[in-house]
Amino acid sequence: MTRTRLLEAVLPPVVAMGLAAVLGDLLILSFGESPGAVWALLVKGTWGNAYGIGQVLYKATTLTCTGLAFALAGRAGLFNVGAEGQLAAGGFGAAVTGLLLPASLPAVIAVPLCLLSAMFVGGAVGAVPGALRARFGASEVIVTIMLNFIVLALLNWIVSAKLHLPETLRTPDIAAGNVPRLADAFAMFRGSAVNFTIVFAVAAALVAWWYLFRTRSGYELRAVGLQPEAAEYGGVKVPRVLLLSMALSGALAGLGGVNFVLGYKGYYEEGFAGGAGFLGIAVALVGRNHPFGILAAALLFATLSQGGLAVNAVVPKQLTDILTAAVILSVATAVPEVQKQLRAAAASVTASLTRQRNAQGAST
Amino acid sequence: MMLLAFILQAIRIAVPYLLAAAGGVMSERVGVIALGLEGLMLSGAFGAALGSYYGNSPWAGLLGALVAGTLITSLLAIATIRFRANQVVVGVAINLLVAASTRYFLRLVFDSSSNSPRVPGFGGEGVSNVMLSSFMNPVVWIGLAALPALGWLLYRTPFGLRARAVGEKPEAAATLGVAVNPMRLKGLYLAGALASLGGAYLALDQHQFTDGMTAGRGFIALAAVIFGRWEPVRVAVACLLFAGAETLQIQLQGAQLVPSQFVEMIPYVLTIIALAGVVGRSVAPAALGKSE
Amino acid sequence: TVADTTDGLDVGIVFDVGGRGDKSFNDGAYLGGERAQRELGARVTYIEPGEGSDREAGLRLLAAEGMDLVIGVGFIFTDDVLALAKEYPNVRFANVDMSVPSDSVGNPLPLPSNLRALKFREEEGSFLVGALAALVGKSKKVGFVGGMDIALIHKFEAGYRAGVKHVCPECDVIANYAGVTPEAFRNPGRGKEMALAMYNQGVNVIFHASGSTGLGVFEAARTTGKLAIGVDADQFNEAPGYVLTSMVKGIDASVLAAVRAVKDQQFTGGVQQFGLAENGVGYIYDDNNKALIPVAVRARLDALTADIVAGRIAVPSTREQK
Amino acid sequence: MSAEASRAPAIRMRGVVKTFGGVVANRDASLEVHQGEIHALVGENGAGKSTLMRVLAGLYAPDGGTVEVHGREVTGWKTTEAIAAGVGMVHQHFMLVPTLTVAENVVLGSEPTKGMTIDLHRAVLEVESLCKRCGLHVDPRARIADLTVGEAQRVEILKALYRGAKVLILDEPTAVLSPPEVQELWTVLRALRADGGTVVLITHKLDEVIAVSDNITVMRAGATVSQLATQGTTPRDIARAMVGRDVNLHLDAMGAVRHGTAHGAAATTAGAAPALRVHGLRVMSDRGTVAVNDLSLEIHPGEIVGIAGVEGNGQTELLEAIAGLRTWQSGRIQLGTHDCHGLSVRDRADYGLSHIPEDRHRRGLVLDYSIADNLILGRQHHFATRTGLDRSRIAANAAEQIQRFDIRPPIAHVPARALSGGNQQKIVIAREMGREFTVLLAAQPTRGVDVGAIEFIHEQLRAARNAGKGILLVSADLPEVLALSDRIAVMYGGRFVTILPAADCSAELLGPYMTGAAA
Ligand SMILES: Nc1ncnc2c1ncn2[C@@H]1O[C@H](COP(=O)(O)OP(=O)(O)OP(=O)(O)O)[C@@H](O)[C@H]1O
Ligand SMILES: Nc1ncnc2c1ncn2[C@@H]1O[C@H](COP(=O)(O)OP(=O)(O)OP(=O)(O)O)[C@@H](O)[C@H]1O
Ligand SMILES: [Mg+2]
Ligand SMILES: [Mg+2]
Repeated sequence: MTRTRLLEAVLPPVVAMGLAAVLGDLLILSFGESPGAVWALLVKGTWGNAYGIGQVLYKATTLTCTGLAFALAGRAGLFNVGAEGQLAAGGFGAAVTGLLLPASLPAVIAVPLCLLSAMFVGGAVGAVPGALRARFGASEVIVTIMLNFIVLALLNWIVSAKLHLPETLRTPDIAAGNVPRLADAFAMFRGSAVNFTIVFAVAAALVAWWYLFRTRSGYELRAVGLQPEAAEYGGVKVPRVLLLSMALSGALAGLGGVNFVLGYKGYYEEGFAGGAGFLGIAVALVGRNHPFGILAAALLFATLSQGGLAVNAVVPKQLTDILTAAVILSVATAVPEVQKQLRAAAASVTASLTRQRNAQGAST
Repeated sequence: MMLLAFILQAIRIAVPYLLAAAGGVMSERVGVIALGLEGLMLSGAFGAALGSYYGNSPWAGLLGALVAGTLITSLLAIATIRFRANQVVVGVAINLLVAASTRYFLRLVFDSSSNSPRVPGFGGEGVSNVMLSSFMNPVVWIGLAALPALGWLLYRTPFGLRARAVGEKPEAAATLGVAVNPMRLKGLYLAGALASLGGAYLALDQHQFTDGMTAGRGFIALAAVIFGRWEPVRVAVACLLFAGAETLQIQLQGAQLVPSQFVEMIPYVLTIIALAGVVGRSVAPAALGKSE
Repeated sequence: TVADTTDGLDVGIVFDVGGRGDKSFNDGAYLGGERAQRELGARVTYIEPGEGSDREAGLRLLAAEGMDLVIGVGFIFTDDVLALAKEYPNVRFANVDMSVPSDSVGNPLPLPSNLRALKFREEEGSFLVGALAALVGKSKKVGFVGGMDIALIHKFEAGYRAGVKHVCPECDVIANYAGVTPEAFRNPGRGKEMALAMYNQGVNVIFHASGSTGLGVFEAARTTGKLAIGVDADQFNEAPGYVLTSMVKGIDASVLAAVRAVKDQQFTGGVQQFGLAENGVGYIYDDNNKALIPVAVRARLDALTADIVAGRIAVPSTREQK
Repeated sequence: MSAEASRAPAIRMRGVVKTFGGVVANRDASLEVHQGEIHALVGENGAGKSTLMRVLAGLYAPDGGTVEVHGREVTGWKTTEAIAAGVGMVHQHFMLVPTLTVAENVVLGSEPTKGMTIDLHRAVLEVESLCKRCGLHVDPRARIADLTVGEAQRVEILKALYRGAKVLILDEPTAVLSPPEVQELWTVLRALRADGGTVVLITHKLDEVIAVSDNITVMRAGATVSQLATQGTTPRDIARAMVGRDVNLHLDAMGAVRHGTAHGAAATTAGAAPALRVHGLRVMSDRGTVAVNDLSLEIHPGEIVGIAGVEGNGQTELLEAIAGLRTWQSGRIQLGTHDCHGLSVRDRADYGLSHIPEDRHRRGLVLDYSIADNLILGRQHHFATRTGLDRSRIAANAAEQIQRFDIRPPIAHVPARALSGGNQQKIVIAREMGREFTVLLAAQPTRGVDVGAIEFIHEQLRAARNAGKGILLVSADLPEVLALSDRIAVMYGGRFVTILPAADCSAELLGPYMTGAAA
């Protein structure tokens, strides 16, 4: 049983990556370059040195957060397509708190305060579609998409009207609450953007796993996602869970905003969230909505993203963007097919087990 | 005169919305979530530029748009209909795919990361009656006719009855010999064609493809579909309403009564309000998003 | 593959959003790079980053390869270039449109000696095309189409307005922006409609500072038979006959000069200003558009240029200044 | 039609095989039906009846075997071909588009047209005249969503007849009908037969088989096991053929010795405090109509109160209100000494309410959860520690219940989805009855489970009653209600039209109440 489940989790991404590799070869050839050389360059620019690894880890940090955000809502049967806005809002919340706090505040207080604000603001943005879904049955897919536009426009207005440094699209530097770079502790990562937010992201993954699979609330949340009416029958207050899961999901996405704002730049900048929200869907999909799978998938997509830059001088960066989309499409396509096959196999095994037992029961 | 100018401009702005929203209605009425409208439009725009460039005629551009839209629709259809992939995920992926690949092929074909060269399009130079000149563009007429025609198709023809049945209760349609997947496929291809024409309008009106030139119009069209409750005529009104708000902003020129950010929010806010049932319950086709 | 960087002159250029082929800003830098390649024998590597951290990563990639000169195109690179210049003292950096940090009283902070900020006084060029628009437009109304509603673009508007008002105090400037996100720089559909609305209201000349959105402005000029003013590069070819002129920034020249300085081992850090005086900004007057600009107007513009260079006219660079 | 063809049977299916993934639905299924015959197709749940008929109607292509209709081989044909050849099917579950009108549903797929458009006016007229001709009355302009289930059933038959069906397949058509509606259906079918039509009728109600059919085919585990002429066959014969051994059909329990009845009856009259009291209850349906109207009820410890009635008369809403799944307008529900007003589902469960829901696939189980996880559904808060779920206690609970209720396969981590219907129902029974409780709501406890499991479940219910639990039983199966209950209430239009001691009841007596004919 566990084996089929693991197969179900692993098979689609593997198939997808095979397909993506072939597609990638074709695209590279179309540009008159040699696939081998380009792939080598991609690997060298990502996992080939500590800096590249650091960059991959940096990008994976944000993607882990948005991936977890999508997965958590997904486990409750909801599609949070609004991670983009929640991520931006979270980063903005962290920045505002960081700006308001006195510079003298020790990091042990300032950092958690900023983290909490990020999660709170992201969570608040996530709670809106959650509440509308719980109260009115409004499609969270549509509401989150629409809310992305609204939130981004709102943040843009606040920053451009109230908060920006002259001639720029960013807030002033944040005095308190900055998260140290990983390079401060491990010199080899010098220069790369990776920072201790990654620890929070991994911790978030662990907590999410524990929460989903080891707590009563997680049990109820997953039940709502699988069969809301059964959950209701089981004493679960379904609207409350819908709201809760969207708020938690938004909070996780909001946490991702810290990576850029407090960990990397030290200020909020318009447009920093670009793309990371939607990539979170890909991460959750390839990670099969499982926190550990998401950690792995985040690394994969971070590698593709960073790799796109590494090969940029030779082929357009859009190469890896196309591959990313191809991976999503093929995983999304493979999942139901693999599920169907495995489910059929499992059903026949169970049926034969039942029959065996029945036969035994009859003979004794 | 001002009023006329206003109306004409609103109509021009509405054309891509009308076309894409018609595609959205068609797609959702047969049960496929129309999250990929933005991608379909953009592919149509790129196809139009390519077609017009090589065929040296805007009509070849229209053909190019249809080919590109059909190509992307095929991907969408294979994933969602044949393999029953999740429609939300596929929609998002299609948008990413088109955004990335149009730019990739822009580099490959035109050696530019943002613009195609100028291609033949509709609309002449130095036209005497400027206000009416854009109405010499056939796509404008297609756009204006699209939703009413779709309404006729959905409510007056056997195809429409079957399409609605498939989107509401596919099993029921299947038992009466209405083949569900082929129906969905037809609906999707029609939707793809309509949406890609919306993109083609942009490219041919500009005589050029610009990277990301749809600029979120697919999502506004989707908003219109929902705000219009999947009823073609209501959806058309929603498109005109959204276009009207945009026109108002353009016409009020600099007279910044309200920050432009807030004007941009209008379609999205209205849609959320509609979904919350404040302006009447918005009920989607029952089988929307379900692939079995 | 990426250049072998042990010998010869290696230059890396990282583009802003939009990248190559935007027919204005990035293409200016690209042109500079191509000229450096042709005229100075430099090997040039181009990178088009995605969003966020990719900008710094792109610069760093080039710096780490030991390029002789690394150029970031756009104010958005400011912080990254500053940090990297300190980190890689042996690599020279340049930043087009850098927003040089200043101290608490507003004086610019000194830059590292291996970093050159290439700053353009767009407002001066905009002032001239503003005056030109008012003089040629004849309708007491001129238009301005901006891309994203941000300070950098406000600079163009401010100079333009000042130019208009200087020669025609009773003239109206109708200004509008395409949006509030970076999308606003690549929405020609919106640009065309904004321009059509302005032309319809009696505007005869529109100046755009809006990237690809401006392509829609040219399209509107073509349909209506009215005039538009290009930006950054000479945009005559976008709508021959309808482009009154272009407010050009000598990005190519500034890039070329920086490469040349490296080659001649004369590279110095600090802010390099390109205004009218330095021939860094200006407007196009050549065989293509001569016919559109009467001699008297040309003379008036020459006089204004002289006034600005001499400091007799102070051109505002923000909307608040008058 | 040639003489040769007219002698050929209307339907001849031989050796049909159909599998779904790993599940074999039809192994070796055969069926022969002659023209002008009403043929009953019976078999246990999951025997493959619906699948076989769907093959015949062209919805599934068989993996093996042959299908002939009127002597023509049509194996693997399409729905459209089947319809064209006059084969029509009324499905087990409604196949109607709720947002469309009756006429639109009827003509869907074979619309009358005028030029390129549908001629809706003609459609309405045609449906109207069809209604008249075969005595099935519905308003062609009404939307399906506004019809009663009986009316919807008529539309289903109209759909087939509209297409000129000469061979009509009906898959459990009577499950939702009241006795007079059933009689009306028989009239329609007999008229069809008289007209030279052919009918295949799937039903689980053996008295119906006897009443209306000419011949019978029995299926078991995907294969045809016997063919009988109805004349001279008894329900017992059919049942034996269905399960392959003698069964103690609950039909037999009727009027015969009823275990434990004495005890139950005694408790009822003893006047002990009721375990459950419902007073003046008024509940709305999802459609906004009054589903339960001023209803009162008491259940005492040690008795089974059965609710008989045609489905859709408010039973679902009543149980949901008691269980806390639905709010009510007015009235009172009292569980032991606790007033249920404001009590959540969980509170009620903790105060001793157990609930076997009517639809285990929708409500009773989370199909993708393991057996172990399903065995704590609704009780999860009793299996939680401060840091999370107590996995070892969940496992111990699973082991115990699996053994006690003989759930197969006895493997706790298998997802419930992979189990057979009967074993899935056993999970629900085990969870709800394998713990402390005082009141049990049992809705359709044996629906869709095989005869062996029915016996087991009935034993459990009786044992619980004998142990002093109060049980409210709702079943569409009148014989089941008669066999198990101490008192029987008949529910019609949201009210109890009568409550009688079971000993005084019979199907004949209750029938008129169920249709509202008696009150
Ligand atoms: N996508 C995935 N990536 C990596 N590992 C996975 C993935 N899915 C499942 N696993 C592994 O499979 C095992 C079972 O997974 P999971 O925790 O989902 O099981 P579960 O049955 O839901 O948990 P439990 O029974 O404890 O509630 C775990 O050890 C987990 O690490
Ligand atoms: N579409 C399907 N996919 C998978 N399995 C199926 C499908 N349809 C039927 N089955 C399985 O095939 C078997 C036969 O089902 P079928 O519906 O034909 O039985 P039936 O005799 O009609 O039962 P019932 O009396 O409950 O209606 C069952 O085990 C069922 O679960
Ligand atoms: Mg059946
Ligand atoms: Mg059944």
